[in-house]
Amino acid sequence: MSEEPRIGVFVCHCGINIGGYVDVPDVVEYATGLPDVAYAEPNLYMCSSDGLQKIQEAIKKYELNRVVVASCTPRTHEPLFQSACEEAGLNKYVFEMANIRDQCSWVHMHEPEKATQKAKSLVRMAVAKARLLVPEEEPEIDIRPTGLVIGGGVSGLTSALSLADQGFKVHLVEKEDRLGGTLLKLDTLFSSNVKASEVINPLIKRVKASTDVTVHLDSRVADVKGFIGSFDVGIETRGEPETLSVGTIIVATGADYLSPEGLYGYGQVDNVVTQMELEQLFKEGGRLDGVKTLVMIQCAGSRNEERPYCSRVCCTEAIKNAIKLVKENPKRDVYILYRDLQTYGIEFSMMEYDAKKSGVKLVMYDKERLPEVTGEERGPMVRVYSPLLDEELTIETDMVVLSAPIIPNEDNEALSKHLKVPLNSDRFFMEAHVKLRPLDFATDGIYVCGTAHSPKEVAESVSQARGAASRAGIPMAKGRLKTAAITSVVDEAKCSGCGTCIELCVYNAITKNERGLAQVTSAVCKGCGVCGASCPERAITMRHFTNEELEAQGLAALKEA
Amino acid sequence: MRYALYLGCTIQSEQFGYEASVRETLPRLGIELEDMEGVSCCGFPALSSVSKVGWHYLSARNLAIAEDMGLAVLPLCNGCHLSFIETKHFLEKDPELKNIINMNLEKEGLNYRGDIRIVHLLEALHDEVGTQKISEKVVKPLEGIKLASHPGCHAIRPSDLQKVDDAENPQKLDDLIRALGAETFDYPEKIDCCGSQLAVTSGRVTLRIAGEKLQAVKSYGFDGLVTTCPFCFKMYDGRQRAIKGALKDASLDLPVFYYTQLLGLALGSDPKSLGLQMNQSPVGDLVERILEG
Amino acid sequence: MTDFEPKIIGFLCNWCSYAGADLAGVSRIQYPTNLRIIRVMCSGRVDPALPLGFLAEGADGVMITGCHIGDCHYIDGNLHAKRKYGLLERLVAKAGLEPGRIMLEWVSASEGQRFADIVTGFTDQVRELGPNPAVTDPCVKLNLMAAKAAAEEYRLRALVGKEEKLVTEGNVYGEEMTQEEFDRIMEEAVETEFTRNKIRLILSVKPMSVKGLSAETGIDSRIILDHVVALRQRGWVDLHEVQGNSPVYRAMEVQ
Amino acid sequence: MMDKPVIVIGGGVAGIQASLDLADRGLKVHLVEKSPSIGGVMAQLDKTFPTMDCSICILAPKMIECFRHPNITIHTLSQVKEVTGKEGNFDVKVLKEPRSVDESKCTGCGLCSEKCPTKVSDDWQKGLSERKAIYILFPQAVPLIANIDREHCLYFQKGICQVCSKVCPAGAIDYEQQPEEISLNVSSIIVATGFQELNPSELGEYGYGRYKDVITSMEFERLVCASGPTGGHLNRPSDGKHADRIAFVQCVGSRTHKKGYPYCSSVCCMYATKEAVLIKEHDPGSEVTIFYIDLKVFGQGFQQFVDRAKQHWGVEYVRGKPGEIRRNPLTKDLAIWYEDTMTGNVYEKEMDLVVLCTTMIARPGNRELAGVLGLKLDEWGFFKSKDPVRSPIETDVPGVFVCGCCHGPRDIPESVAEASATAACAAEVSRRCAS
Repeated sequence: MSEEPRIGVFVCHCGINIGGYVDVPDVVEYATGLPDVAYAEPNLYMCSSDGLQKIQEAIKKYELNRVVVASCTPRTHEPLFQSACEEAGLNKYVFEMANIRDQCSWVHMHEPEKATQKAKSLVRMAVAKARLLVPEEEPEIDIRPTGLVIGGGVSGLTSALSLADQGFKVHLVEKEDRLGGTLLKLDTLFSSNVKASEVINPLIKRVKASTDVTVHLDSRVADVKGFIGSFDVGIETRGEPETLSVGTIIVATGADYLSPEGLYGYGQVDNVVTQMELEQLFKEGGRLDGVKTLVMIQCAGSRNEERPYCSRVCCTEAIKNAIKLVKENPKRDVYILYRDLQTYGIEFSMMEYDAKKSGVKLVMYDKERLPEVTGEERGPMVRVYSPLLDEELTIETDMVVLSAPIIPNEDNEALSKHLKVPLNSDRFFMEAHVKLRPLDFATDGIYVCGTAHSPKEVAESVSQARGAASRAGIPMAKGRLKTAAITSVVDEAKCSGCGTCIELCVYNAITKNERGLAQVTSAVCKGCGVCGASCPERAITMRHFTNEELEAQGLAALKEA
Repeated sequence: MRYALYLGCTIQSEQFGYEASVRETLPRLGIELEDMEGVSCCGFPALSSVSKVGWHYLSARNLAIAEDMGLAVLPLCNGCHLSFIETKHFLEKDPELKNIINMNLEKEGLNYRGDIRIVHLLEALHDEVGTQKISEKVVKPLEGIKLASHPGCHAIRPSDLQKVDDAENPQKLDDLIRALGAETFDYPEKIDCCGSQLAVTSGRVTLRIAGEKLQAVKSYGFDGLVTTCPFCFKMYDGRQRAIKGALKDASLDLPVFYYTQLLGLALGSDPKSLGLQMNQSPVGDLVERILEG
Repeated sequence: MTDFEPKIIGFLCNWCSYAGADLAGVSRIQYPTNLRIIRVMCSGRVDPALPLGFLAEGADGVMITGCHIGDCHYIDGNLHAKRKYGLLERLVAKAGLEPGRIMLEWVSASEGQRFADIVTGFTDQVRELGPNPAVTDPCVKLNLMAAKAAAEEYRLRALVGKEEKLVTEGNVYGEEMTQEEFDRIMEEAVETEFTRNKIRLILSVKPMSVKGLSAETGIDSRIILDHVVALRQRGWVDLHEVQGNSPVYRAMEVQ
Repeated sequence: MMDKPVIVIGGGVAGIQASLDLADRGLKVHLVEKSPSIGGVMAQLDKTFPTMDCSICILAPKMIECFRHPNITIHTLSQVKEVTGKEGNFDVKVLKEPRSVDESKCTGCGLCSEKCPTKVSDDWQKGLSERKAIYILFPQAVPLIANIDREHCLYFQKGICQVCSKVCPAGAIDYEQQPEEISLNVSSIIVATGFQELNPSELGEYGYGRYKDVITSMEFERLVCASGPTGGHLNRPSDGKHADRIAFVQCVGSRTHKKGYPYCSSVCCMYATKEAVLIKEHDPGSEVTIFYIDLKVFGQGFQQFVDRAKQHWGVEYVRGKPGEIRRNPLTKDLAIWYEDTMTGNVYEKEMDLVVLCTTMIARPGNRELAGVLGLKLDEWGFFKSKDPVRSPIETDVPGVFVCGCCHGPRDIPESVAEASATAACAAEVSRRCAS
């Protein structure tokens, strides 16, 4: 802003919260004498409608082009005063606050003189910064009202349908030649024992019928360009490249199941199968009639050094199948060898009791003394030490079922590189924040749901898929996205293209332009300023928190009143 | 208040002090006691452990007699009380068994309906008479005397049967002790078993179980132990000398009372009428202290 | 010393520490009035040159506070703050200033009491140290200005910028570097850059010969010569004149 | 914006997330909260597992966002009393209890509570400290507005005092405020009323209520929180002595068919682990033991978190549910009796503090609300969803959705994800109604 700064300073009494300890009139008088301060006044409550009006009148009357309010904390009140300035025709970024309540009068209640001195210097600092403030724009970007969903399993289908129902076009990319994912391999689903087909088929039907969803089978993501609002995603369908222009991306690529080669005789001893294979046997029917004794072994390949995580669904899955087996044939002996039963929540707890009532034998084993499976004439023989009985049980079985864990897709690595989103130590996709942003990536416009993120049962995946659709729907519903003004900007004259900033930015907001120089996508920049503080050439400026502004604040603080 | 008084075996065969103190004190609180004709053992624990039917038959028979009298039954012994409560509970759940039993009862012209009210001594005193009325009648308050409360397992467990007091935190006996002006407080071993049930099978263990509790009670500075169960009383009072031997703890002597004996003293009854001379634990000094007031 | 009131500047991150400071206020927890707070969005934004500049200008202490590790609103900004603070510590040491005049702490939005305690503790600590020598001793001031200049130079900034990655993930060839190796390289670089900037500052006041510089800085004249050569290559220093047979150098204006 | 607003019932983290998702996409939201501030249970937690994030630090910004958001209207001290109509067109009556403080005037300075003469046990601090009869629920409360507890206020009880109105610089005190009925027309309804912890004195077990040093996990959260009653120092409530030996008992009231509830509360094993690690962080010398039946480590990073607690922090895990907690009447020391079921040995261990990890139970208010909304409850009072697998967040009433712990115990990320999901459902509804 070229014209001379004319700063207005407004000092708040906040009743007696400030006025009771800080000599407000004195501060006002002091402010009047500061460089470029054109006007200063006190008010009982700056944040009251009357106070705000006073600011707006003063802006007009004294042709103020900068405003400083000395009152409480900007964390709660800055937006209020900023909008007041905007209403009076000022850009909201020529506003600065001095926190003389929370960080002055309230913490120095016993030393009014010193508190007053401090209040003055806080005002002096704010004015020093205000002199250098310039108006900032909040650039708007367009968001294409089209979503990309990667993965055609229960999560992907649910997300796609929700986005369509929210009124957006959707591209659904599935690597297999048919939709449905893991549920195609399952017979029934806990906790309601509904047929998996009854869950997945209606979804597939709806997606196929939807005019808003374009399905790409046999397709993989080959590369990703752009940022939120305008991603250009290159996919390959049976070698055929195609570019999809979308606004947001949902990762619903699901997961895989471990094939527990060599564990508990799997692949060596006959009739040692996995829960997934058991589901297949259920689907085919018949073949289990001869099975009189069956042992299920939990944590077959998980919760160990190699694969530390718990696969979440196996215990309930095993219990579901065990109940089914004993109800089919009450004479059947069904054992579940477990370490800790992961039957969490209400429904699964109830299933646990149902299993016990139906006579399923739950035997706890110790990680330090794993069960053993050997091939015998009759069938697999299981030896397991039960700490509770303090004895080793020997069980002659007809079949052993291993609860092998859900494992990440091997193509997670590639996809995470294309999307520039991270994987966690288990090689599943890692969300932006474990607690409060479970469906977002740190990168705007890209979201995750279902087992791509971590092992989950169907209901949880369905909820997450709907949730991810909500997250992705937000920017698309708005159509345009007002991006923050407090961002980094690169001075290309200074930039040497060293790439330090690019590595430092967790939001992938900085890229190299065609001349190999850094360029900030302000739509994506979150304004932390790490890049600026690190740029070897000091070529990056932090808008609204420039070195000059911070320096001015500090030097003002060192001057005495 | 009128009750059919059920004494059971243990009391009539050896715990005369309990009966005496009950007959002496309860009427003075307005409780009329009517003796039951032709009652038998309640079946617990000897029979209950070998023949379910036999046990319930005996209990039901006694209850039937009380029903005939048209009174609520007051079994003094925790064991009998539990036996009755359980029989009532099981026969409610098992009408078939109830029929079989009634067919047998018919032979002597008895019939068990199942609407009998079974009242424990603690309930009679705490819930029906009330601590208020008791403390009003006290003439020799047991001031400055610290008494440990031992309600006994069968009075409070199993918790899901209608029992006398909270299984985890029984307080009625404590209230009753305080009503006499004495002092009492919770102690960790309060709801521990006396061990008498093991007496037959493993005597030494019994003595240790009972002994450790007595030692603990002593260590907390109690002057005596109070109960309403003849089984427990037998352990702590009758076998205290044996316990001393078993634990090789010569200093282990603790006065043990039936609640009704202390109640009597507080109401001003003559110690003899309360059968105190029959207590085998060293109650003498404490009784002196009370009498001197 | 008793009536000495230190001037302390604090950089607080907007999301945790600044909120923690507000909570101290809301909870009416009292602490000394010496602190002057500068709000930044993230502790990782604090360029070491800023604190050094303030120390050169006479601040008695500078504190930096951010979110606890793991809580950073910008995911890992505070990790970078930690790296930058490492450089700050080295340069403060080089400048011969007491390490106790700077501090980096993590304060969450719920730690009002902790914030107050930290401020109180730091204020007492700085009060103990007494006034910033830079105010009275031009050498210290010169050192601090040299340190600030060094912190603004490419080499140290590039190193610190890459530190986190180098010691956690390794370089582009995937070679991970131990913290020790890195520290060694860093220490050497700091020494060099500090000295060169100091020489340059001295020469910008008045031209001098290598011998003169050696006397002024107390550094062996051969080492000074190496630096002068390097500075000439950078175009920061040039020959001013030749007195007798010893060349006298002057600092060039750097745009 | 032509679209009708959406009503969100419950201002905990789930309700907040649902509101923000909807408001951010441009729909108007009415966020109804029955307490004086939004924030819910999460605001009371100290840290969150497994990342040890400071709970209020990550929640407060979202609370403020709700408060500032032009599309969100927060109704505190309010409850939904009547609902008619159907999906796309619900008429909702909300009853707002009087605050006795003018929300437009109060600046949250707290002077009133400072001067108020009446001290009351502070429920928000789990009764571990006292508040005044006029008070701000907690320092980060949103809205940051005082509230008179008429039950205890001298003016409302005895017609005397009125100190608050005398000292209030803003003249915000208004004793005359009356309950207010607000009528809203909304397209859909999101239920996020959350849960409450079981009061273990109902169980009689473990001496809770009798022994001061036997506390619940929520009480522990306040006790260990920097902004809690002890400023985060882990002192025994009985005598203020620092607690060095701490036991956590899992499944208190849970996974039982006797007294209590048959289900697993899903989160206790992990928050106990978190709390154990917190203690170790404060004071590595302390002995911390967690007693469990089955260790529930089913979530992302949970097993690794437990491994770290065991190996790095030396937290002891014992598989076995303690039989009894006893207190020596003379020393007042607690002893915990348990069997280590892995070895079959029985132990008695002295403890300074015993933390009961109690069942997450449904809010009693659910019954009334279910009646108002026409929703079904399960036998424990949680809202029933339409189908446990296919539509976990929809209900039998079209246009009414549930998220978070009001339909069963779950952790924060699950609640947040579900909240977003209900927002999607609501967005779909308003689209259907628009077209």
